[in-house]
Amino acid sequence: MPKTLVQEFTKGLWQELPPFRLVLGLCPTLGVTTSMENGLGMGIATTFVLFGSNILISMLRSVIPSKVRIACFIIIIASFVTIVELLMQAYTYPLYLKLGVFIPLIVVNCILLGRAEAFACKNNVSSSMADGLGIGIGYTLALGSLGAIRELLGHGSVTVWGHLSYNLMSAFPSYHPFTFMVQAPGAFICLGLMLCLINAIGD
Amino acid sequence: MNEMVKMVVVLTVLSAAAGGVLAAVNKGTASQIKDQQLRFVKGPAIETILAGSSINPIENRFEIKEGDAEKSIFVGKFDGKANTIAFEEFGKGFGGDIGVMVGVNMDTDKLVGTAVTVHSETPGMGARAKDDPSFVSQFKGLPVANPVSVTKDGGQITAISGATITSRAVCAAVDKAMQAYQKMKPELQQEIKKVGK
Amino acid sequence: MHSTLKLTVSHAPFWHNGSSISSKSRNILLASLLAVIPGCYQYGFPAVGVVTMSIASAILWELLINFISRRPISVGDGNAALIGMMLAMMMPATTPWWAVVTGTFFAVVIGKEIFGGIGANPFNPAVLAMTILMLSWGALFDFNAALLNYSFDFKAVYPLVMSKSFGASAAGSFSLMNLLQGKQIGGIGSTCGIGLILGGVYLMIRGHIRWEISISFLVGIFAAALGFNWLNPELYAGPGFHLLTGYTLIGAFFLATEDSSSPVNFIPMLLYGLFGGVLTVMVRNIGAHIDGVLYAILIINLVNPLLDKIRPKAIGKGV
Amino acid sequence: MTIDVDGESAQTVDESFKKVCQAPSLENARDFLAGLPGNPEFKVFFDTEKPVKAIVVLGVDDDLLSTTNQYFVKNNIIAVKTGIDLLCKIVGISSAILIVPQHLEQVAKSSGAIIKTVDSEYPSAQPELITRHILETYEDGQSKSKSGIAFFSAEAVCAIGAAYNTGKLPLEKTVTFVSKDGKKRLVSVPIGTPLQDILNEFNETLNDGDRVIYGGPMKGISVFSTEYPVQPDTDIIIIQDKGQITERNDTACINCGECVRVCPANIQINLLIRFLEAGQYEEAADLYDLYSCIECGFCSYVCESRIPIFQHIRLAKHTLDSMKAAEDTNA
Repeated sequence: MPKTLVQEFTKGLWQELPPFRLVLGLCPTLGVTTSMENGLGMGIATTFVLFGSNILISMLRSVIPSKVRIACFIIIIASFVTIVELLMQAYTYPLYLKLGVFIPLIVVNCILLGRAEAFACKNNVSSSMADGLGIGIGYTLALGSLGAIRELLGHGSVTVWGHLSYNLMSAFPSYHPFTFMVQAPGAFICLGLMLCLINAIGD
Repeated sequence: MNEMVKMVVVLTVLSAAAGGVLAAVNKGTASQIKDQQLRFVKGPAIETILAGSSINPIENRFEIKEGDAEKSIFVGKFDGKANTIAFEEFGKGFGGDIGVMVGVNMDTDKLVGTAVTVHSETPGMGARAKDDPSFVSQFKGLPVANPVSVTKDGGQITAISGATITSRAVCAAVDKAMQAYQKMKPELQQEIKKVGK
Repeated sequence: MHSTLKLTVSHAPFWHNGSSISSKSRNILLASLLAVIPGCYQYGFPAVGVVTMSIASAILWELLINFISRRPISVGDGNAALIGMMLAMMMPATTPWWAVVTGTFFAVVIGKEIFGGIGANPFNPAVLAMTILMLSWGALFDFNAALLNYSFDFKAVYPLVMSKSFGASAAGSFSLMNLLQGKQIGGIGSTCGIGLILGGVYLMIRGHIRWEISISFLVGIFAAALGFNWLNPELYAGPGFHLLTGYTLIGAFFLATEDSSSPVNFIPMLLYGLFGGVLTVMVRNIGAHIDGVLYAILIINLVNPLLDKIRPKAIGKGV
Repeated sequence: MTIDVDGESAQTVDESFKKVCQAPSLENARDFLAGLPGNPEFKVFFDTEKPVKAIVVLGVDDDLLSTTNQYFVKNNIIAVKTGIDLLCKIVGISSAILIVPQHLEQVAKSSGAIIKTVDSEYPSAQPELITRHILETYEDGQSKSKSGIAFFSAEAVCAIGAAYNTGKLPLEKTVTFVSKDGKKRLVSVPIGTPLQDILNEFNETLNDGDRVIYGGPMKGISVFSTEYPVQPDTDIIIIQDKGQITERNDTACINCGECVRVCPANIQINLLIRFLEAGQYEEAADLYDLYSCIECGFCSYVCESRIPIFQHIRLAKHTLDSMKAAEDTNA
């Protein structure tokens, strides 16, 4: 049953929410979500790459020979990642410094290759576009929320691009920041608990 | 056979196209990236050294060839006179190169300040060179003619406790900067006039 | 008459030696009291508060997770209470209530129940929780700062901090007799050497903890401390000091011996304890942390499955 | 003590058997003697793949409380000797090995068989352990019937001897009866006697929830009715009061390791049980030595979590065997 464009878009927001439902792309999910800002930045960068690569791969799907399709996907994805990296260096340098090695690592993010292989090379341009955008936004939201939870518990406050901050200490003055949450093992535990919660909610 | 040819052609074209696009993007963003790097990596150091400058030192910079390397010179303007410059030198630290931004007043030939830009020293030990201003502030006001060194080597700089290697590296970087400054001085005076206008 | 008689039908064997999880938990709790009661006497009412809070919250967390995961209520086996007790034994008496509750959450929920409940935890839950707490709120668990408001008739400095900062001479200023009697500051149930040793010996005799692990852990600490001391007697304190300070004794008798995260065969048990003891002294002497027991136990917990590969061949298998 | 149930001699004379007594052979032993007290097995002699190399007579008992075989060695060594000689003759093996506990070594010497002693502690009298530790010929983790050794209990040997010498098939089974108060009595009852008759004899009354065990406390089976008859291999009958029964449950293994330390077969039961509980029997057999188990029941006896490990193992073996049988018929 063919899905509508809206369905292709919205499936990435819940049914196929990348880190929680597909359990893909966990390396950056664990690595960069020390703050909400980092999570969102990484998510947006991935969304851009996913959106671009999905469109291009979908456009070229009749041209690409199936034997070398992975190589072609990698070339396309890597190009977009490099573009994002350069753009981030040029316009959001502090974020680029924080995300560091995880930006070039978008190339090996399973979500990108996964979507290319499972979706873009089999569907037309418009639905690939909707798919890439939906999955990307879902990924951004997931990373953002994970980052927000970890930052809130670990620092006691959430800061996004210098403002729009919420301070837990203002509501609970005696709150002591739970620094474990912004450390690496905290990422695993937080992600695990969120997975647990999302599975409990179900479809 | 046909498929083989197709594979080769597609891959080649795709790679070439990707290369072309990337080259274009790279070219388009190069100056902006350089700008950003200077602002965010060296910016804080320059700002502490040239605090109170009436012009933006990063925008008002020029390049000078010193030996093989090209140096970026940042210019600060105080009391209407563009007489202070800052540039970066490197010293060998415990965990690799330490970048030190050195500011010199060209009228008095004295250091106006130093600040560490990049380093990979041990947190809590050598990293204090950057975090703790009391160490770098010792350089302020020293004349460029005299070489600097830590007290252990008979100099005038008190080393950071527990981080002699880092302290020596910073001193070496400042020393290098002083020598380079003396060598470059005529050229600098030429260039700085343009900025002063 | 015959037709209405209902006999019990079950499977072999029809005898049992009478051991059970709850009796084991009860015995370990009883043995731990030997160390906790002197601690409570020393630190007064706040210590009693921390212990009761810790045990109660551990039981409540387990009840809650039983309820959420729709599994049979398992607090009856006493394991949750035991975890709460172990955690409280390591904490200073001034630990605030929320830190205790967070600690028991990490011990019972993250440390044990998430892996499938009793017997499935790869790490000792109490050690895991304590490590997380110490990583997060170092200031609360810095014994010197935490116990500042107490006045004792002995030197109120955490011995391991002294040896770390000022070397063996500072460690020598503590008399081993005082350390053994619990005249040192530290966790509620981890300072009274006599109590811990008596409790440990009782448990070893009753077979509730494995003597192989406890003894080899202590031997490991002794040997490693002796080695360091021999290398540089001015910098590194002697074996007696290491055996009686920090979490050494509670670690050897109560923490490293936790069933689920320790090996079961003879040689692996010895290696496990030995490795833990040596690691402890290495962390204390050349590592960045003040006490190495918790990290050492977590690491040996990790190594445990590997160690359990060393095992006798089953009969009929190969030569 | 003898329980005479029918009021007349239970020993029947079988005419056709009387005829073959003149020429005892393996074939007629198989045909006539399978149901003798002590349950002698003659099938092993007809396995062409694994020729029988030795006959082992067990003068020991493989479960706790049971004393049947020791009783025969101690009190009737002549009958044992007669039986062994006869058995050796029909099988064509020069001499048998008699396994006895240490305290019966002197008595056993008069039997003329090769004497080997075992520890009197449980479970060293298990046939598998005897093959491994005493005879040192254990092979490939196979069960006893495939190892080329024929096992007979002392009681069975006596019965075989008696059968050929008298021409009558003996039916008296020697059983240790353990009442609720723990009193042990050695009785001789005809095979097939229902439990109720024995109970009546000893004035033992059963209530709801009590347990009757045929076989020893470690390896027996519990029965559901007082009509259950005495079997050829019922060495012991135990009556347990409701209050003596330890509860079993299905809490998870807590990895205390008691089972591993008592296991005579060196099986890593703490690992094995995790697979058995999950029903992964093939992995258990391939990786965790399921078939090394000699079924002594010690692991369940010491289990702190009170897991029915022994039952899990029996179930696993049974399931695997029936799967294999199904495959064989399909193939």
